[in-house]
Amino acid sequence: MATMNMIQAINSAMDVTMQRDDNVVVFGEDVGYFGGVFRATAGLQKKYGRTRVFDTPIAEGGILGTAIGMGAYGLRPVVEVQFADYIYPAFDQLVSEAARLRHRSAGQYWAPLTVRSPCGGGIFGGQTHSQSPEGIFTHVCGLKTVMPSNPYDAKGLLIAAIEDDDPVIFFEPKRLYNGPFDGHHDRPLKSWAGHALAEVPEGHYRIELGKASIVRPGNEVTVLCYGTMVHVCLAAAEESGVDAEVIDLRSLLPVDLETIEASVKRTGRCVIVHEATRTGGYGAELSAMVQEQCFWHLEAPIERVTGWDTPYPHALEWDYFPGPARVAAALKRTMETA
Amino acid sequence: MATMNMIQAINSAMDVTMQRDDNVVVFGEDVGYFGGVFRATAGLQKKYGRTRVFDTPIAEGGILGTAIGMGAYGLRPVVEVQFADYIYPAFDQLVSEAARLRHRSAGQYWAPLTVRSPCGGGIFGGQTHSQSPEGIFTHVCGLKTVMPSNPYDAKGLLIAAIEDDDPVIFFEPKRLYNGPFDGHHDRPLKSWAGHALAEVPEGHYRIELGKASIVRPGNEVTVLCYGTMVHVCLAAAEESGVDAEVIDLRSLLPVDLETIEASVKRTGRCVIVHEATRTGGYGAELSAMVQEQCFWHLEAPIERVTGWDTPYPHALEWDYFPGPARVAAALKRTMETA
Amino acid sequence: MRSATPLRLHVPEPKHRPGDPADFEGMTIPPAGALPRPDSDTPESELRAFPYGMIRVLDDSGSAVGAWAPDIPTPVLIKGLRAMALTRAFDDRMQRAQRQGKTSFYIKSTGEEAVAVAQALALDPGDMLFPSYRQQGLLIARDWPIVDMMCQLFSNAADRLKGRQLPVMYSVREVNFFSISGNLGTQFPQAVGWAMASAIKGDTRIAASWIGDGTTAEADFHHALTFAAVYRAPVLLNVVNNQWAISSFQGIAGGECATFAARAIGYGIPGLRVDGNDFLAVYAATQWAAERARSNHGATLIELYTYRAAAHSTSDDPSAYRPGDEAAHWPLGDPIARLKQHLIATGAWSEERHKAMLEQVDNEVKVALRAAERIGTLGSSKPDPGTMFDDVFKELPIHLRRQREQLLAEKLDGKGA
Amino acid sequence: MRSATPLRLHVPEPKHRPGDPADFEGMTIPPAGALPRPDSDTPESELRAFPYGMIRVLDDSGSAVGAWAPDIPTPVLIKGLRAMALTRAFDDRMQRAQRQGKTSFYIKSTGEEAVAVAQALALDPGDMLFPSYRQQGLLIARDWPIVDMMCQLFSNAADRLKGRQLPVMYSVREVNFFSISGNLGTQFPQAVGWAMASAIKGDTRIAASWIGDGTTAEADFHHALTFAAVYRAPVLLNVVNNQWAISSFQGIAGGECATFAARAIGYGIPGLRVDGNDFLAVYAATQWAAERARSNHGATLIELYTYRAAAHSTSDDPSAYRPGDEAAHWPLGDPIARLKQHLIATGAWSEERHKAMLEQVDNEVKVALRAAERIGTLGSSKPDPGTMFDDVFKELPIHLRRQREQLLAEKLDGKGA
Ligand SMILES: Cc1ncc(C[n+]2csc(CCOP(=O)(O)OP(=O)(O)O)c2C)c(N)n1
Ligand SMILES: Cc1ncc(C[n+]2csc(CCOP(=O)(O)OP(=O)(O)O)c2C)c(N)n1
Ligand SMILES: [Mg+2]
Ligand SMILES: [Mg+2]
Repeated sequence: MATMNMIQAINSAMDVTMQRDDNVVVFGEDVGYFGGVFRATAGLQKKYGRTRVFDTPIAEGGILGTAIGMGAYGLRPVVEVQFADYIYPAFDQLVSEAARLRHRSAGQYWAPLTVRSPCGGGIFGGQTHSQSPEGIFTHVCGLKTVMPSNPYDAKGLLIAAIEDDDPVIFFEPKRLYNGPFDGHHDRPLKSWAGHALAEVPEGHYRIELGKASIVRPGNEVTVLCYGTMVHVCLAAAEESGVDAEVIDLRSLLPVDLETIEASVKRTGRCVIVHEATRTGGYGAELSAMVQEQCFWHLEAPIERVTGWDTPYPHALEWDYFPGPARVAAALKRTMETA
Repeated sequence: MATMNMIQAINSAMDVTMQRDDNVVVFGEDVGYFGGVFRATAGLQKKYGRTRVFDTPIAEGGILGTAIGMGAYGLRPVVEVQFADYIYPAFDQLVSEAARLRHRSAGQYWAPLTVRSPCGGGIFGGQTHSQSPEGIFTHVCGLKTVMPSNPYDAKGLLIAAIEDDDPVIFFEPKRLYNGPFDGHHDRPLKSWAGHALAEVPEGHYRIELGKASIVRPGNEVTVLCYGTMVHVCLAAAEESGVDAEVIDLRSLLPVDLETIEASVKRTGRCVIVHEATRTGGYGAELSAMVQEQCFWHLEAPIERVTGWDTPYPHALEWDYFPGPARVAAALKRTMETA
Repeated sequence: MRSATPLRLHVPEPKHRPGDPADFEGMTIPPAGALPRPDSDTPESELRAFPYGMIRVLDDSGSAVGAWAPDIPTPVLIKGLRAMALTRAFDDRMQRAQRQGKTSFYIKSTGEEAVAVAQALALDPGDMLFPSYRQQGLLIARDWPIVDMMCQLFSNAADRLKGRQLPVMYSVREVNFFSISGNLGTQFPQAVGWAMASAIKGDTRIAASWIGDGTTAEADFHHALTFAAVYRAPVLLNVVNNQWAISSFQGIAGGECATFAARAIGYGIPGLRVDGNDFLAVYAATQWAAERARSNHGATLIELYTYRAAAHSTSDDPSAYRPGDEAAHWPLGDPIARLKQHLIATGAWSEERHKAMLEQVDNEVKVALRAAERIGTLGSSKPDPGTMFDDVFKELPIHLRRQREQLLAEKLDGKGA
Repeated sequence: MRSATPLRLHVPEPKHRPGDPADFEGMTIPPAGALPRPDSDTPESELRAFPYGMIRVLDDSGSAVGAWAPDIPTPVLIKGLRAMALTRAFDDRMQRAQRQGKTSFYIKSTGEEAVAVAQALALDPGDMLFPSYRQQGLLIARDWPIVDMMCQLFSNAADRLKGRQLPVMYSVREVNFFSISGNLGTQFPQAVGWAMASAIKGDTRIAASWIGDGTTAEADFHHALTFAAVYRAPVLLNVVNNQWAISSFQGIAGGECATFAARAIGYGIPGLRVDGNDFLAVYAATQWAAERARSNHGATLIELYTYRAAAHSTSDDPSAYRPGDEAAHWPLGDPIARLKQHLIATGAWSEERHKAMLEQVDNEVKVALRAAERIGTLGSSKPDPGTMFDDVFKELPIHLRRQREQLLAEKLDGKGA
């Protein structure tokens, strides 16, 4: 076991899969010689050569288009979209092609690709380096969408994604790359060192896509979250004194319906937290689904704590970010209806 | 007053606005000389000339990119994307540009454009001529999304959209172009002739974006729907015998929260119906929002009746389409918990 | 201050519209045999005249002339002739089937059969094809059973695509024919990616893809050319310039400003412009580009200059936007007639054999049609509804399992649509 | 069977990496004055050599030579020199401000100041500019107060963008400077659309846009060129080839295969390749293209050949991917030094005046900085949080009204983040 931050864990996942399977190739803007603007692919080109790890033209649509062709050939492309905000030029290839290929060819062709992309804010990145577009992808049938919250999961989920035969969008909350950020931006930065989930095996392991993780068992309210918000919600649970069960979904589609339903049926309350804009976000689906499945167990309205329905504002990002105080307030409101 | 079908009403909306405002221009694939593959722009080039109504290269991204520039200049572009399924190549220009321009420039620039696009299935169009992608756009802050269900609304809403200073995505349920289709595909086709909402004034009128229409008042359950599903829900209400209040949302964003909340608080029940795929669809937002605002009034779980989470299958489209039987079943299920 | 001329928007317009006489007078058609044939490893910088010329082999008398005249064994030429005739007969019959309600939709390739057929024959069977919806001739030239194609068109129980796809959107892995998309142009960069993969693995198979003149405007055209050029991908990128994109003439895609082959220049790859109705020229250009790709000299853009003689699709009526008899005036003639003329000129063919062949292909279509109809046509036979949930993912996740159960329960209840 | 060579993927790689000596030996730099200057209404077919040459006016001695030498009044040249110097001083000071935490991010244009400054001066003030993030020189050349730019960089209470945008993503309607997007390339077709609108209205104003070499690979490049060509839009489409796109050299964008100016050929519009560090050449080429656009001859693609002397941004360290001293070896020199040399050579300038001017611009930056800092720097002063809901739409819809109320209520409760 080594201590790894998120970047190292993600790098290790690619390293391990490339080692085991010649068909894994890695490409994207700046990922080759330089190793990526966040250094996630550092060292891979040197180790596996320029034909397996390479820089691409700045054309997210071209990256995905070629990746689909490579996938159809039999490779397992792992591509980086430099920021999740820049995934939109590839939208047609993702939605109309990667997501549909297996179905429309009735299983004759498929595109076993993984799209890695850093998402989320809290780094003063402004509106085009801070978005969380997962809710756009979870609505698209045929795509899997994953977002880890810690190094251990990041590596295990990324290996599972790369080895998965379906296209997987793998969002990496960039605010977590270097430490388990809980939303207290005014406190000293934490690093991953010493965090239990930063103990990462060097070798191969997988975390099944579609399995949530209960990161804090509790009895009073179920908190559904993922990515950076997992740490925010843990902080909120401590600070509010509410005995919250915090569930890190990890995989948004497929999602672990059983774990969610079992928890809400037990607690009778549910708070959903994400950083993305509120209206039509993934939280809406979670809320609708929980309500459908657990209606008779609910003792309070399901709440959503989310980013506002505005672009992510550069200088106002701490007014935008759904931090622990807002989550704690929701937890307490939910408990008031006891 | 004239009797118009949807196409004629939409054509009339463009005609009326072009007549009143020189800055309205209309373009898209095949919309010029030919008048559009659904004939929605028929006659406009002849009347207003080739520089105000013209064909474009087949590049939805280019159509939107140039439309934004024209909007910034001061024109009011009304562009057609030939099928909603083909809007994805324009996604980046819509999401990163049209939707953000006013905010990011703090009001210095904006793009008052309207994107018309036929959506929905039931015409044996297969997976790439049947999609209803509204749920992707309602999640994008800065865009307005509209879907009419009849000629009168279509004209009034389209005029309002064209005259609106924000970008509006205007989805036209193509199954309704020629008649008020209620999902009974095995019965003789109905035409708009004789339908009250096919009586359309020739001149200028607007229907405010953000105002729903109660198309069938009722007391037992609130049905939220739009587009083709309005007619399906009306049929389901009749056939089920449930005294449903059917609300045609018309405008999905902004949405008429007051009308929705007032109705559900009164009926205590809610069924949401759309043709789009279920997970993460616009129905999820409606469900979440109704639950948040009306929780203490709910006497049964909010139900969603939607397309399945698969591509729209060509030969199986009547197994896919959420028809009156499925809606009626949901209405009855909802009432069982009385 | 300078004198300020008011600006004007130029909107391209075809020379002739319905009511006008059909006429291609402005069009310059270079004579057959005029262009030299450089070696297939010639640097792009020496090839920049090709996009502005036109590779033509068959002259008006049906003789193969000039440096591009390929050396094709007669049986291959006859196979090509037959495949084109079969494609045309198939198209005609399937269009009729659509009118009869046996299928919802059809797209013909009439007048441009040489493109798909000659290119399929010039490539190797292992080469991967990424077609648009108008290259049914590829499947036919690769001897794929037309009855299987008909089952797809009829969305019947034997449809290998399980009723999921719009008619004509075939996928046939067995003959390396990729899945056709309804979204224009997406296959172009996919073909490049497949070719890159082949190069990454040190394979010897190359890829080819086809889009229409109108589709060149899509982003994917640019992506494909950029990636193909940068990585020297072993791929043939074909633009079938059939003059029309539904109702828009090729000027709306930029055809008034330059040839589509000329787009290649800016990416530093060769652009060949070919008489698309000349089977021999198409074959020769394809062979040249394939040789170039196979020897690691990278991609070629080929513009196939032809004419869409039929409607865009069964949903279209071209008499609303172009002179009704334009096809008959197309100066490059008909590809079947021209190859036939050539074969007769060389003594390898005769009117009688041709007539017999046409009867034979008509019969082949009839026999296949009967077989397909026995299985069923649109609505009379269809795949099991529960199958629609398959292949969304490799395995069915829980939410789709639940949805399938719901569908099947509703079916039992009679609560279909 | 043919002999089957295994295929290989070609992956472009720059000649020199960190540790190698900086060296541009392979690069051919045509002499200044070599190219003829055709009339600005010359058909594209006669201009196809220009993408492969390079328009250069200033020779090694600082003399303006050849047909492209423009006739620029000395005060305009001096204004250009000063604007370039001010841009550089501003860049240096703002980079320092970022290091000091006064702003989160900065992007310099060091070494390529001639592009924005000469082009701004060659265009009319009413012409609309659609820049990327590296054309701050446009604002400076249009005399926009740098204190206003600093307030944007500091996201302070006077930031005209209300703290919403990443630093450097200016929007200044007053001087016809469009809103900069963080998404690469999107402004290119927008500029074409603006120009089309101007033509539709019979206006006389034209548009210009800028993207980098790397950004040419994006779809919007292709869209812009296609629409500009088809409708003969009065627009200048500029590609600033500064050799690098973050860590990727221009070969990754296709620069090994052809020049970026050559892309124009395929669309049938002129492509000019210009020494981007030669103020006079940039001015002359811009003037030519503007004249062409204004007289309804349509768009021009201009490749400005230059070098990104600084890091990509304050988040970047180029010593990780290129030789550290590469900038110093750039064969086209420094644009400020070259214009200075020219002005001195013509007797319009002197070392003393230059020194005084540099002091003056430094001082101007200092004074502005003090003024901006008085208002505030990142975090020390910011717009009211409730304003973030404004301008999402023209009017606040109900859901945003509710969200704003919630934010303000939470603020009162101390429940911020
Ligand atoms: C992305 C996208 N936009 C629009 C369409 C609608 N459409 C289908 S075919 C067609 C015309 C294509 O013309 P061309 O590329 O010349 O091919 P051809 O039909 O002539 O073979 C259009 C606009 C589509 N299928 N996909
Ligand atoms: C759509 C999109 N993809 C990726 C990025 C990330 N990115 C920002 S700048 C840049 C490099 C651009 O290089 P170039 O076009 O050469 O311009 P330069 O920075 O050299 O001026 C990249 C990849 C982005 N901003 N937008
Ligand atoms: Mg065509
Ligand atoms: Mg660059």
